[in-house]
Amino acid sequence: MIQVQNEDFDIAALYQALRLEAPNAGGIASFTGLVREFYEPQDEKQGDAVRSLYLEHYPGMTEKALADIEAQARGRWDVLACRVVHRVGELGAGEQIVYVGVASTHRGDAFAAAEFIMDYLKTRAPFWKKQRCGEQSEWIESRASDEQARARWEKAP
Amino acid sequence: MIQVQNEDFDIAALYQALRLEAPNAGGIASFTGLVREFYEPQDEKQGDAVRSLYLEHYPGMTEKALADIEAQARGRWDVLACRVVHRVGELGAGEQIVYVGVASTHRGDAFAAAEFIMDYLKTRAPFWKKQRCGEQSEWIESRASDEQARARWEKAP
Amino acid sequence: MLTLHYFASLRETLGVDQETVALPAAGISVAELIKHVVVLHGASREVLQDASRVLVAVDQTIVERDHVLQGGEEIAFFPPMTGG
Amino acid sequence: MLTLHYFASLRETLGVDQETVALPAAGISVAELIKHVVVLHGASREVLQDASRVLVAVDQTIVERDHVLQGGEEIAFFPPMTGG
Repeated sequence: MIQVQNEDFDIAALYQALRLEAPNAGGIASFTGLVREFYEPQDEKQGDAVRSLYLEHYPGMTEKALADIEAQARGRWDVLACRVVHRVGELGAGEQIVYVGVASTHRGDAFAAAEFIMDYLKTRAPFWKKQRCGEQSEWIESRASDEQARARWEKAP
Repeated sequence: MIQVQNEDFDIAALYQALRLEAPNAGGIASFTGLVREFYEPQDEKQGDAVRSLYLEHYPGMTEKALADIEAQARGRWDVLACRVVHRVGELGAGEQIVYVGVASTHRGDAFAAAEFIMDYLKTRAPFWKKQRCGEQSEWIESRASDEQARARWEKAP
Repeated sequence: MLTLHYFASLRETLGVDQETVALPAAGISVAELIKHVVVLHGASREVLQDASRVLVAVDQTIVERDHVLQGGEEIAFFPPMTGG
Repeated sequence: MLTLHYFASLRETLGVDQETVALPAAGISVAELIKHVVVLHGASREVLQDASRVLVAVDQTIVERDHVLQGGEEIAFFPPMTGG
């Protein structure tokens, strides 16, 4: 199940929904992405202003891309239940951005499917982050390491 | 931080503790192990009795082994904060057994450290499960797949 | 007609989020469409030709520059994604 | 003296969770201790010799059968772990 929303989300409610939907799960792996409180070293010139993020997306395509990523994960691993929530709009420092939770019979499948979904979501779902630092704001550049993280799943069995 | 206890645990409280301890985390990966509601195919002969588990451990060594596993994970990956909770004693079907949560700057590190801790915990921390099915009860046999899951970390960079 | 959408930094650079163009001819490729759009809407659109920095989606699916258009599609241009 | 602890299926099979034995000699190995325990406490303890099914911890750290004992250690015998 996929949700794209501005509102914050409750990981406990998402987790309980996975338990209810998959009563025979052996485990649930999850990941939550957060807006960092402090800057990367290269941002230090911008002083100690609290960072916030603006998240833009492509309505319609976003849901399609996420559904496709979830379907790929279900095709590769034993996925009993799955939840993906991604926020858009203005997010403050320390806020939650994204949740991925996967319930599976086996923990290896739960971990792999959750990490696969995150790695594809980062590079294949149409979200873009703009970082605000005090008066300045700039679009965040995509990172080669994210594309590498995604590409390694093409080789894996 | 490591806890071994009979009482159930609250994943939302554990997650919030990780967020507080690591305000600059980019993400938190977690895994919860659950007592399955239904039987494996090979158990079907035992009918539809609800399964429960009895978890025995080796007090003292358990905490030492888990602390050592956490220290290994901290040595290999960027771990900003970590929580491990493992329950012992009688657990009913569907109940939570174990929680591992890792906050990191990078999601790849959070996933790897959490899965590493689970794979070592399964094979190197002194816990033993006894399965009760109605009148019968038997000690669960260790699985070669768990040892294989652990051994692959010896090769990884 | 084709609807063109622009997102994120590309939207801001070009100062437009959406526009419509007549399909010059059925069966043209995305690359040919881009050349057409550059002529039609000005040199600012040349940025669209940089395949390493501009992704193209047709009807909400990412395509290569040789993807063939029939008319009526929703075309979107955007930088590499940075969500999650 | 050595304190011997038995856990899980091993505890149930042997019907004992803890016992003490005098160290036969300083510098003996875990394997030699096991032989001594089998003589002292009966043939039921022979199961301890199966290194593929019985792990040994000395002072709460897993060791190999050739680990050397000095006396005063806490020794534990148990099957492969199945937690998590």
